Amino acid sequence: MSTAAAPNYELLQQDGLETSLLEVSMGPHHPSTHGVFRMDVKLDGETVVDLQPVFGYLHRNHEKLAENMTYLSSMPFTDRLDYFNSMSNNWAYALAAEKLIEVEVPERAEYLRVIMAELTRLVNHVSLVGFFINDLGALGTPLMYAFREREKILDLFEQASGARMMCNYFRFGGLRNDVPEGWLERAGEVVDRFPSFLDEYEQLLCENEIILSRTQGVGKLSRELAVSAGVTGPMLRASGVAYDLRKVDQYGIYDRFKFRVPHTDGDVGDCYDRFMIRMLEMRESIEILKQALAGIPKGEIMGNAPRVFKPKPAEAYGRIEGPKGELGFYLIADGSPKPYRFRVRPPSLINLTVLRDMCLGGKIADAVIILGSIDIVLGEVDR
Amino acid sequence: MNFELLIDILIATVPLMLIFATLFAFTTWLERKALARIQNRIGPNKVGIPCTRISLFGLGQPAADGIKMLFKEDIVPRGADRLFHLLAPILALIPAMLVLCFLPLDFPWVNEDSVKAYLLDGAVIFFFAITGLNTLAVFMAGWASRNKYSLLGGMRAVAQMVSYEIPLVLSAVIVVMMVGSLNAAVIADAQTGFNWFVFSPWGFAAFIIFFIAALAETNRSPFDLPEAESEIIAGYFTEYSGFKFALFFLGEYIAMFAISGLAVTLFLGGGDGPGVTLDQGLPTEAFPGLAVIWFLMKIFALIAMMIWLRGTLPRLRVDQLMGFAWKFMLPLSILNILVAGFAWHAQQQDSKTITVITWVISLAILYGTASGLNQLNRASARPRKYKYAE
Amino acid sequence: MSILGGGIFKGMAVTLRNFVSSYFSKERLTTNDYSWRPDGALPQSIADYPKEEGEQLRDTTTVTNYSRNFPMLLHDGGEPMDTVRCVACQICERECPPQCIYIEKDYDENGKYIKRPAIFDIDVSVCMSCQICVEVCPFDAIVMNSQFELSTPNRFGGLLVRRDDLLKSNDYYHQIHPEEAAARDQKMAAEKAAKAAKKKAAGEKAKAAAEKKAAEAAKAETKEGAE
Amino acid sequence: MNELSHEPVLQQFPDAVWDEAAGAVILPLGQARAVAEWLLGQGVDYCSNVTGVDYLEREVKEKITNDAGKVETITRTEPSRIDVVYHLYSMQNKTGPLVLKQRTGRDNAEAESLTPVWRSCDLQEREVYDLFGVNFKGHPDQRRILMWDEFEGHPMRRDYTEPFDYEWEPTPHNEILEKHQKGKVIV
Repeated sequence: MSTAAAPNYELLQQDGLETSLLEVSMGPHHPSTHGVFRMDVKLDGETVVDLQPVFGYLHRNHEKLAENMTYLSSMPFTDRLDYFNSMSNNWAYALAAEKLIEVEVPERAEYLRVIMAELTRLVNHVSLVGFFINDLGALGTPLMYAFREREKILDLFEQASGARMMCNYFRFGGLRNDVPEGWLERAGEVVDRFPSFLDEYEQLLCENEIILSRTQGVGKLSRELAVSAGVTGPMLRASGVAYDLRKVDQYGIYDRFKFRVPHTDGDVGDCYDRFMIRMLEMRESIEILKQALAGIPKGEIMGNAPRVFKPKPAEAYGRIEGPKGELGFYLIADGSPKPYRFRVRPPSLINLTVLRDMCLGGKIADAVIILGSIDIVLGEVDR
Repeated sequence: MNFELLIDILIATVPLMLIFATLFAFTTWLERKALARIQNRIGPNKVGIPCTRISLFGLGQPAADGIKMLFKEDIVPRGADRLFHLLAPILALIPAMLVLCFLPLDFPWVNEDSVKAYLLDGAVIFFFAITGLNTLAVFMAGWASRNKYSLLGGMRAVAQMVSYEIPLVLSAVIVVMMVGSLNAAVIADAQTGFNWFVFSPWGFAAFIIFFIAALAETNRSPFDLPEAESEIIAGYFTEYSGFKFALFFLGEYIAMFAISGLAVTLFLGGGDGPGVTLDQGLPTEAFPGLAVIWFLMKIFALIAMMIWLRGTLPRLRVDQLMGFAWKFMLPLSILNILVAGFAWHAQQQDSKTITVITWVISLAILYGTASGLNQLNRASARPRKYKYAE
Repeated sequence: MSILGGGIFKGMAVTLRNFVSSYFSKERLTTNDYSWRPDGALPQSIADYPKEEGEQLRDTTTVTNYSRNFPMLLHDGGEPMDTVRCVACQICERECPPQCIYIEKDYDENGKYIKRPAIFDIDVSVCMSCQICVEVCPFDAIVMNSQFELSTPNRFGGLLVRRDDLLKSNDYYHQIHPEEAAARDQKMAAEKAAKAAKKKAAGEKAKAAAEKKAAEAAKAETKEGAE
Repeated sequence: MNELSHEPVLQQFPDAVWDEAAGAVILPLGQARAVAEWLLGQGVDYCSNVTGVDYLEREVKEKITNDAGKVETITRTEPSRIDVVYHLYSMQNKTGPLVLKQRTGRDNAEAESLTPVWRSCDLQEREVYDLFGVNFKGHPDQRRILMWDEFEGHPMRRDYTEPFDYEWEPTPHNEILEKHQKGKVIV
């Protein structure tokens, strides 16, 4: 690995006492690696002196699979990348493919896309915070509260798309079906109730002395390293760069909504910042949702895109601000109904680039919460 | 062989073991239920009386768990030290069971003049000495399992338990100073009539320190580092399964009862409560066994507190845990001994004004020192402000 | 300066509030709101799922209008294979993302293709309930069933659902997904009408052409005759 | 978002070629690192996506207008190649994307690593090495990332065929393995 230099720990020999570093392989079966991720950790007592992430336990070569099937058939597989955020994965793929076939997305579908994506962001952030506090050792109380709220949103997804997690809801040029009657009102209720839950959550977590001292100053990530390492999403904003694709690219209809992007000064960029930025982002998502639910028009939800199509030879790179960071899809069409090249730019994997730099010198418990604060899903890391 | 003595001992100890084993089962149910409600779940609610549909709020759950544990395969890793792997859970249970004898529980069925362990002059010291053995069991388990996570857990446990033993003992010293005896029964009797030691600034501070140290001694959250699930899987009992695991579990809960029992004896007035009156310098119950009931209820109050904390707090980090013991608890408990000494002498004056002044001053000193130490140790930890970009 | 341990006390207040109000307020419990379900409540049979078994759970319990679990083949009533809508065009076989559909066309004894599948198997263990087959089917022949009791003790072959088990009547479809089925019927009727109109138009056109031709022929005849 | 123009790159590096169809700058051999460092100096600080594309040798039919002004269809053979594609953005200027391609042959595929310029290429270049078999010169830690170390071949290449049963292996536990060899356990 490149920049961060490991301290030179040789076999220590003092007065005939022979000690060596403890090598622990954390994972692939470990309660807090968020899946089948493995970290080869070298410990000096409790201090991490070296850490190597090991990937590939969930590798199924999604990209190769997608090259052997039509454009539409890949859509359900994108659900399985980051299985917490199937809706935004769908959107990123649809965005890239729509660049190839150039179809117009109807107004109502655009609004529903925003609503779904922001609900997904709520689902992701709320459960991430729950998992993060769980990694801190809180026996799942915040996680259970988070899952209670997540459940309400998953119910909404189920009513709209028929599935709770593998939604498979977006189509090129629109959405698969319109939301059922009364769905928007129910979504409004969920959104209205969400802030009171967030208040309670903040009261529970944000001033807790143990959480403060566990997370502050742990896993610092400088602005320069974050930018260079291509870290995106809340993690980048916690390191002090206000770079949000919803503002920068303004894909979909994000230019119509008024919302703010929380970020730090970039002087610390530790686990606490990453945790708090997500808490604040949820509030902004609620603002977007309120505006979108108020402004949604009636009408068609599907453009006139064909189900099966052969785009002209071209290349397209579509990216969205997923809850975990920039999720990009790079498609190369060669005139056949199947993509010639199908590439996913996984935010989880690329955010892991800096894992080692952040963990070195910390304790083993720090490594666990740093991994938690990066927010990875192994379906996306290994694809 | 002295059969009468043997029978006396059996009468005194067997009910103790039975009662606390039952209470253990009940506590596991209580903990699961309470944690579930804290987390907005329902908790165990299916198992009740076998072969019927009566579920009794899931009260059958501990029995079902016990049966499951008994029938599970006992797995010993190939590289493990089989003997010590077996001995560790037993050693974890025995001291915890043993110290129950030193709780001043006046069971109505025990003879007035038979053997009573808690009447030993030095019961409190004996208590601390024997609970110290628990450390050995935990490290034995961690070492014998031949698992790196177990070893880490064992190492953490040794460091933690040895460190927290000091504030634990030092806070108990105050009570011993006040009473002038190490006899558990004498300490309990001295508090009859709501003269509990917790009702004074120094006593309260000592109680808080004692309670926090007790949490660490019994590996309860937020000090459950030796078994930190998210970091080192299950710590020292990673490699334990089946009945050995159940023994560890039992030992841990019995230790909880024991240490809560000691806290009740030292600070919360033992068996004192409404219905227990002072008669010619000796506590008298309204009906036999009332003191025992009060005692157990106080234990349960402390256990409920532990469950509540467990449902709320995340865990400390290893260096913070040690820092908390040595940089916060230890200075505070030493200062508390001084404060208590001065206050005791001041109270000998038997003047209301002086007592009030002593209380205020000692409260101020203790709270000020605690805040100052807190500021010193974690000066930078505070909520932050964030910016927004349009 | 804040109170010593104030954050911890705040957190404990929150958990205490949750503890107490979980007994009184249904809001707080994890799953409570089923008003969106078609029947407005969670059926007891689902709540006690592994305990209570029942036929009505196996088949008609729908979770939402769009719930999808496993495909089924539609027929229009009567003898299934006579009215099956599937013509074995194999589009779904090609489009199926996990490739779990196997179709063979049916031929009569003369080797002539009759428009129905001879084999139509779907592998439950591979199917991922994505509904792509439903969307690409031009004949509205395959739709999603909400049956979820698909597990079987038979590892080999038991998970391969055969054609005859997949066949379900349109009435059943109406029962489980009323709105969707109605919409689909409407769409089919419209298509049929459009087709009929087109056919009629084509027929009329052909007729007109034929008449014209005949007239021309007659004209030519008369011409010839005249010469 | 403003476009990030490719013109300055072409001006600065005359050997670079602009591929209109793909919308990418094809970098001359051996200059990728220099271009990247120059771009970093220009404020292109964020490399979003790195990937490989494998093109087999294929025949391309093209319609061209010949000298006589007639449209003529000719067939030419396009040589096989692997492209390593970089999608670049600028976080400070909020511009992008700029697509760079390094072109290399399929045999002994080799490209210059841009990891020293942008850390984000680290894991992604490892992935390209793993799945496409492109050797990155100057990569600090080039190992397989998704496949296991003993794996042979590069699965994302278009002519890769899966071996018959590469996943089969006897269970490593000695006793079971011995029994297996004696034919007592059916694995």
